[in-house]
Amino acid sequence: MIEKTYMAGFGGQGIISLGQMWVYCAMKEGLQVTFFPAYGAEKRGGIARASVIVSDAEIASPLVTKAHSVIVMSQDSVPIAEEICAPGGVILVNSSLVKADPARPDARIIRVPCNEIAERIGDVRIANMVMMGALSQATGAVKLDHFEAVLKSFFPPAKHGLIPMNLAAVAAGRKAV
Amino acid sequence: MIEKTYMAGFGGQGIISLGQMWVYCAMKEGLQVTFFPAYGAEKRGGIARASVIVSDAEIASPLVTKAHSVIVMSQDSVPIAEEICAPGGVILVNSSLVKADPARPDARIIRVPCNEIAERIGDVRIANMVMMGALSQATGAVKLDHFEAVLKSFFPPAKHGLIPMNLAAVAAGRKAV
Amino acid sequence: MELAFGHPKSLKPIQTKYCPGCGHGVIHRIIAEVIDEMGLQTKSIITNPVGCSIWADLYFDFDSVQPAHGRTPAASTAIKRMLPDHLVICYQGDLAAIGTAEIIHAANRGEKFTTIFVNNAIYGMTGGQMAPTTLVGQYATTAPNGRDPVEAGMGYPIKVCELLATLGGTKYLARGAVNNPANIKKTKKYIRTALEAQMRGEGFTLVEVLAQCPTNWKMSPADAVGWLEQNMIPFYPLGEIKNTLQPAQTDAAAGER
Amino acid sequence: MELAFGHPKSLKPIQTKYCPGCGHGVIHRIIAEVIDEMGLQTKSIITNPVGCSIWADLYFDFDSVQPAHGRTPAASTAIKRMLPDHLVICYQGDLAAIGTAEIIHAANRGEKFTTIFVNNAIYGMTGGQMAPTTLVGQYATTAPNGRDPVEAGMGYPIKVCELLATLGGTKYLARGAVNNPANIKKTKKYIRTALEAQMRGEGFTLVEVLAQCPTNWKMSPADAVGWLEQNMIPFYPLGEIKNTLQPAQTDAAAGER
Amino acid sequence: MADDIRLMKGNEAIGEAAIRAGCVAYFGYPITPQNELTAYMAANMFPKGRTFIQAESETSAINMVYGAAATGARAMTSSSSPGISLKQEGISYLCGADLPAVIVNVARSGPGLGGISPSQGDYFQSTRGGGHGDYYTIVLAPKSVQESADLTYEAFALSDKYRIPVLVLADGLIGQMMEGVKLPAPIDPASLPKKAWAAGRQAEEGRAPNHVSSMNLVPEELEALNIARFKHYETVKKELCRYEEVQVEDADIVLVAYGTSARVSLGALQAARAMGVKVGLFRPITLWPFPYDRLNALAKRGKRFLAVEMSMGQMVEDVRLATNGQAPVDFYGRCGGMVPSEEEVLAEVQRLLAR
Amino acid sequence: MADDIRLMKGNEAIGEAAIRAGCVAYFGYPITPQNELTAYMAANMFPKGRTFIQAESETSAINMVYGAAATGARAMTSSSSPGISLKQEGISYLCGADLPAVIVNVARSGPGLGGISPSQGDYFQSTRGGGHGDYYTIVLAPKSVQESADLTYEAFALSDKYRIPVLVLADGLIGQMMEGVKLPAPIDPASLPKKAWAAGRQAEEGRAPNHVSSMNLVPEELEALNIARFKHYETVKKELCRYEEVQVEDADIVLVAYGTSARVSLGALQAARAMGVKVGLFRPITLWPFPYDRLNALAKRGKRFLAVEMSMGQMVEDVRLATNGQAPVDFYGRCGGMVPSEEEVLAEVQRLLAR
Amino acid sequence: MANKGKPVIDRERCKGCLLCVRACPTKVLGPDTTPNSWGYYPSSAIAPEKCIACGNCYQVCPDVAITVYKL
Amino acid sequence: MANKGKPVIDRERCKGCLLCVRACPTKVLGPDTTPNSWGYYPSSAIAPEKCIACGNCYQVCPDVAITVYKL
Ligand SMILES: Cc1ncc(C[n+]2csc(CCOP(=O)(O)OP(=O)(O)O)c2C)c(N)n1
Ligand SMILES: Cc1ncc(C[n+]2csc(CCOP(=O)(O)OP(=O)(O)O)c2C)c(N)n1
Ligand code: SF4
Ligand code: SF4
Ligand code: SF4
Ligand code: SF4
Ligand code: SF4
Ligand code: SF4
Ligand SMILES: [Mg+2]
Ligand SMILES: [Mg+2]
Repeated sequence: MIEKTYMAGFGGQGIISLGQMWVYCAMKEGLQVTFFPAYGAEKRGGIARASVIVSDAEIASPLVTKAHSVIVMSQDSVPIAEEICAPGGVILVNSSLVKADPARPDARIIRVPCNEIAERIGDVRIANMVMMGALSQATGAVKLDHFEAVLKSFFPPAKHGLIPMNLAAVAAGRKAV
Repeated sequence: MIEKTYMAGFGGQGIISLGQMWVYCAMKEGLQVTFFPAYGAEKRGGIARASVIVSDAEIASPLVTKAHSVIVMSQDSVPIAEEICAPGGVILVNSSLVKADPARPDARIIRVPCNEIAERIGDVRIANMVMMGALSQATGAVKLDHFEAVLKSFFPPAKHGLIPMNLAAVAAGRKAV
Repeated sequence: MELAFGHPKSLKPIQTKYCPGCGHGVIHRIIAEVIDEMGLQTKSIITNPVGCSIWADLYFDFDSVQPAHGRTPAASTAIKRMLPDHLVICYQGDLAAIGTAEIIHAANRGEKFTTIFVNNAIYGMTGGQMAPTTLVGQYATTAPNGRDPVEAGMGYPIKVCELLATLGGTKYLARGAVNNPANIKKTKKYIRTALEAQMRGEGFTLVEVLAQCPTNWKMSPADAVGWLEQNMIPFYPLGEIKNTLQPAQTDAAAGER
Repeated sequence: MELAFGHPKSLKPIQTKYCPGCGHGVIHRIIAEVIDEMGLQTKSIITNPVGCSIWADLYFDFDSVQPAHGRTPAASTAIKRMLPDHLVICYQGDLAAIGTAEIIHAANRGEKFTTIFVNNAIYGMTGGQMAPTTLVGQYATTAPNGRDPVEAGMGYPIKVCELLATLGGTKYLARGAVNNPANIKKTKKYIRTALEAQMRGEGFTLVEVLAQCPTNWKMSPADAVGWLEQNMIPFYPLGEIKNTLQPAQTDAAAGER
Repeated sequence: MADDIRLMKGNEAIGEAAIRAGCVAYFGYPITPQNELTAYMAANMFPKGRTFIQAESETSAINMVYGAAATGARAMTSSSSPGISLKQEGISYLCGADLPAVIVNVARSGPGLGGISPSQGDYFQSTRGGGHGDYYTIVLAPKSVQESADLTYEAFALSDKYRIPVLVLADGLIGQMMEGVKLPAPIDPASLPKKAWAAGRQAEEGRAPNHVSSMNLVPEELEALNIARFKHYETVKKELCRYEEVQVEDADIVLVAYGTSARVSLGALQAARAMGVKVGLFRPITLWPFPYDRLNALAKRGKRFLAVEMSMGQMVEDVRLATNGQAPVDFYGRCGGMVPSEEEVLAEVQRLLAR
Repeated sequence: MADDIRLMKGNEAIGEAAIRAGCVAYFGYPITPQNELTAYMAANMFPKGRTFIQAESETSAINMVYGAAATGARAMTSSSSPGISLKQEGISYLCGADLPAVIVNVARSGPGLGGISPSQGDYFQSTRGGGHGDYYTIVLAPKSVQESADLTYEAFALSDKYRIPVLVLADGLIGQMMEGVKLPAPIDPASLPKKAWAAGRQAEEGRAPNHVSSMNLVPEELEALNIARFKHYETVKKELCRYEEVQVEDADIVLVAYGTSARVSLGALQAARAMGVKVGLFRPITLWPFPYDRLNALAKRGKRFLAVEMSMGQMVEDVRLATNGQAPVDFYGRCGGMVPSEEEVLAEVQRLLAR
Repeated sequence: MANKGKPVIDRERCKGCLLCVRACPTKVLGPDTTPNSWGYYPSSAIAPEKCIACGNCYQVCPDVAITVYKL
Repeated sequence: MANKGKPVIDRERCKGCLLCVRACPTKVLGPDTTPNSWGYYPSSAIAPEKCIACGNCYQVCPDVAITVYKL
């Protein structure tokens, strides 16, 4: 099993933590992982992208150039998604912000209104976790069984109050697929 | 014609100007020349040496490793002279300071009491010019025809008064051979 | 409807890559205004340094040269020597660390370009490391418990104007800030004085400008400006630190515009 | 017959490669004497710089490290941090040019080694080029008509102690000379004060020593000492330029020995 | 068990590995894309009573390393390409004084200020001595976060053993990427053997003074020192040459690549093999000493080679020197911060094999 | 006539040639064995109204060159080995910004502080980019005082023509030695064509702003710039490769040497020929671009080669790359400031031929 | 003081730092409720009639996004 | 002041700079007439009886070539 995911959005959307959380959970599930982020040189705003791979064998190139799955968090990430998605891959679109879907008829396009769902749960900033739930559901590559444990080690104890909201986001994302 | 000369003494004996004057005159006589000095890293005292070549053809290595002629201005230069003199070469020894001659029975050894001669002419500092006269006489490589002209371009006008003494030194050196 | 305050000509009317609330923007604007007022747009050269203001050449609408990190004073030295009738602006954030030797010696030689030293107490572009001007106790990624001069041996914040003031070649050293309109106007006056002195060939001139870096200070822009006022200005006194320009002309330049 | 003045133990009794009358020799001797007096011969490390005193490791009879030209303050920083109980002496001629950033930042960090800055107003080893401390009008091979700060833009002689005095980390900065017995004794006292402060871990200490370079000044040793007295001492004031050492201990150290 | 595996950035793993290797002195200056390493050392050295200094410049940092190394301490600096250029004089000095030290280059695209994206454009500088004079440093090229940790850890031991500085040549991708990493066991710096040649502790050791220096103004002596050092290099070459091979035995074409481009090449190999195309991979781990002999042996067995680099072609010269005309050597490279894709490399392989 | 021939040190001849080439800006820092050059410029630039600055360091000097070059001025710096190491970042910047400039290295023995005697130990640094990133500079290697003047003079023109910095790689012997030299005709700097890309004089030229920079943070763009630069390098390789051959046609063994070691090799050749031994000499004048093709052609004609260097073996790698296994390549070198003698080289030739 | 003015904000250039809001003595300005195409919530003249054309907003704006007119 | 002393000069270490001669208050010292083996004309005690053991010569000697004894 190897799942190569390309994640694209803009700075501030939590693309980086999405990718990190994904591989962290994958690692806990005994998988090999690589995570390689790419930002613009601007400090604020600008693009945010990540090549993310989980696999049960040694991973060759950490760079995702043909993605089994693509996450599109913003409208301006659509072109890169169209380009990078492997034939028959899956494209998860944050339909809250992306109005025109990627033109890839061969791909499975899943629309998740991440911002709306996140706002409903209580904070638009967990839109990325909604998407992670959707990714897990759509690909099955990472089960996210250890998500709660990961969050506990990730957040300082003072912030453990945020954990339920994150779990809810993932669950909601799962359901949205 | 090629004449490779190795000049050795200690700092302050005018080895460098001896070599420079020699090649300057040679150049005026239409010869090709190279002059390569070597000093110790100390600013005062220490060794002073020069590889000096005059030739009527292009000169290959500017480094003299087998010398047709060797000038020995001080006692501690004797060993290098013994080593560097080509078989059948000529070694000119400043007998004012060198008491034990180089042990090179195959070489022509010429003893010139440069300091005494120079002091007699008026300044011990022209001992080097005495030696140059001797070198010219012994090798015939450079005739020193243009010596006066060279001195004129070398010295600022204020010092032209020193020229006769230098000419005398060369003449005396010539005679001492 | 009469235009009261509008975009200077020497600055391109485009979106910058600087963060919201970043101090560089105002400094760019006032430099451009002074150049417009002096009518020197096509006789100006800016050296944009390595730092967030690496982007300066995208914004200033005149020639530019981009030297190595910290070496803008060396490059500016040569540019001004080659083009003595040009206005040469050495725009810098990094001069108190890797550029220490370069700025001290350019100042000591009395090089006739003008340095605009943007002191935001942090390394902005590289993500918030300690700068030579980081305040004692201030957090930086390389001073994770705050700058500690004694125990951790991190050194004291360096007062660049005061350090340079001891050097013979320095003629005009001033420190402004971009925290509020009054200080911004004063800063602009310092810059104008410096640039005019440069064009008269008087000697080394430098204007240090205290500026906020909301991003790496991890504050909102408004909080950042407040922090600058409460912490930086008390430590880095504003004003003309050294002014040995020819008196007559200084007065003229000092007149309100 | 009682020995009144004799060769210090920490200096090897061998002929040096320095020129006749060179100032380095006396400075070597008084450093060695202080180390002897403090009983630290086998706990001392000297960094011999690139310059005529590159030979220092031949003469001082204890450990030494030879760093790159100008970088002795950086190397000394690390040596002292690694061996805080050792006496680390940063012997330098070159700190005001290529070493500017290194000395300023070591000073600003309050690094706890002692710098002995031999100011002979010239680059000795390389044959008489202008040093940052060359006096105005003084001849050098790279200032063939004398140092000219304004017309030729060669900069002004830099007063190292005064420049460093503005920095927070500096605790003791003094300037001595080796022109006559009285000044030599005073210089030795400064060095002793600095080295004792170092061993107490007080902060950055530096003693600048005005010294003659007869060879590159192209003078006899006696004339060189005279030139130093008439030209250097008036420009570079002797004395303790900055002393913020703990008062009690300073007093003790200042007592005549 | 996955439990002692940590998810870390390459930059952080290098820092932690250095600390575990007993590095007691880190001197650095910020530069992208290695800033996490400097920050990691800032956060973790001081609490352990070790030395962290944000130097005033890269030049100062390398000279601090020189000073610390001269006392026998395990010392380190890190930077990225332009900063490494500023260290060249210092590296030459370290080599001239036979001082151990670890230098990490998380390389970015050049020349000049260039960009901040990953590159392998510093290969020549690393393996041919960007500084002056005759010298080499050991150069280790990790391909993963795990290897970044392992090689950094080992770098200190190798450097001490051979008294040669070790350069860890990574790139921005390796520094920025996160992977799982199992960290090596911490070494107590106090437990490391004392170095007899180091400055300091003369009293305790009761020895004659030690002089750490790279100077010798007597050509005969300096030459003798250089020749001795190069003889020592021969030992290192014999003992240290390290590489990884993947399916070279039956390969029709062998990709030669290190670090990130080796990862990409491995992917291309796997894709090729899946298509029945016999591709092998030769990955030098030590860039100096470069595994000339093994490559030469492969060349003699009739292999052909494709060097894959994130540069305009630098390591390929070593491949040519190794194969010495006995096999065709081709080159495929991307530069300026571009990382080649598996697909591109595969396409290049197919192009070559079809020729 | 001998009358317009001047007796000069190599260092002085370089300085005078630079001035005659229209160099208007010299920035330097003292270092042996090139001090006469800095002193010459100090004495002769200012009276001509040109710029001489004794910079605070070599690093500053190269960045001053960068600034001056950015305005289109003919600018120059000089130093010796350790100082050249300090310039590596700046040289990489010059190349990244496509700025012309002349850099003179009167090389001494290394590594580290080493000694002050002549050496050819900076060949790798010079030809492989001691700085970071993919770039080359043109490298000219004079063998005599005359050629020092000629090549320095030409360096400015080449650098302007190709917008590539030119390194004049001499050594302490060439810098310190005196020979007769006929100096090239002075060029009035004001007569040189303006450079359209330079900063300054915007008003006069009535153009859009010029930006001199080596930065590009977009990998695709930076890659394109690098590829374009390397394409340009191919042109340079075609147009500029320069070498001298002496009696190679009938030679049984060809000495390959540049600069001082080529002079020594010529002496060995003459001695050998006098004994009836057929020795030839191949002297690269441009070290970059290196005359690979010609050497390769000679290799194919069955020559064998002996590279003679004042190093532990650096240029010999280029000879190996050129000959590509088609001819035996041997190496003879001295280092640490030692200059080989004709006798030694001859002995080595005889040893090889006897084998 | 009796000046009357009008601030014109370039919504696309504005990065919503709100330093102009802080600097305005008469509280003319406030954040807009809809983001611009960069995702920033720009400043807007919420009480334009209070503007005295002092230029403070112009002075502090890092993005030169404000033009002030005198009426 | 009433001290009596004796300067002992290491002829081989002395470089003949004569700074000691300049520094001696009682004119004990002067240049020797024969050079040492380095070619330098060393300092020598030409009026040894005048020595007051003040140590000035020792202090200024760059080559630590003088030892001073109290008699
Ligand atoms: C030789 C070198 N070292 C380090 C860097 C990395 N670097 C880029 S910008 C910068 C500092 C930026 O801070 P500052 O100059 O204060 O400007 P700011 O971004 O704060 O405006 C550094 C260290 C570099 N590009 N080159
Ligand atoms: C990087 C580098 N630049 C330049 C030099 C040449 N250099 C050697 S010593 C020296 C200056 C010596 O002067 P100073 O430090 O004043 O010491 P002094 O000889 O006067 O005692 C210089 C420039 C060098 N060795 N390394
Ligand atoms: S990081 Fe700081 S200095 Fe840089 S653009 Fe952002 S706010 Fe401005
Ligand atoms: S050159 Fe000057 S500093 Fe150097 S040893 Fe001679 S007198 Fe001393
Ligand atoms: S001009 Fe003055 S009053 Fe008007 S909006 Fe701006 S700050 Fe407010
Ligand atoms: S100050 Fe400028 S950028 Fe900031 S909110 Fe106001 S108009 Fe927008
Ligand atoms: S001790 Fe005093 S009196 Fe005696 S010789 Fe020396 S200087 Fe003269
Ligand atoms: S001072 Fe010392 S070296 Fe100089 S003459 Fe006197 S004894 Fe000799
Ligand atoms: Mg800053
Ligand atoms: Mg000096």
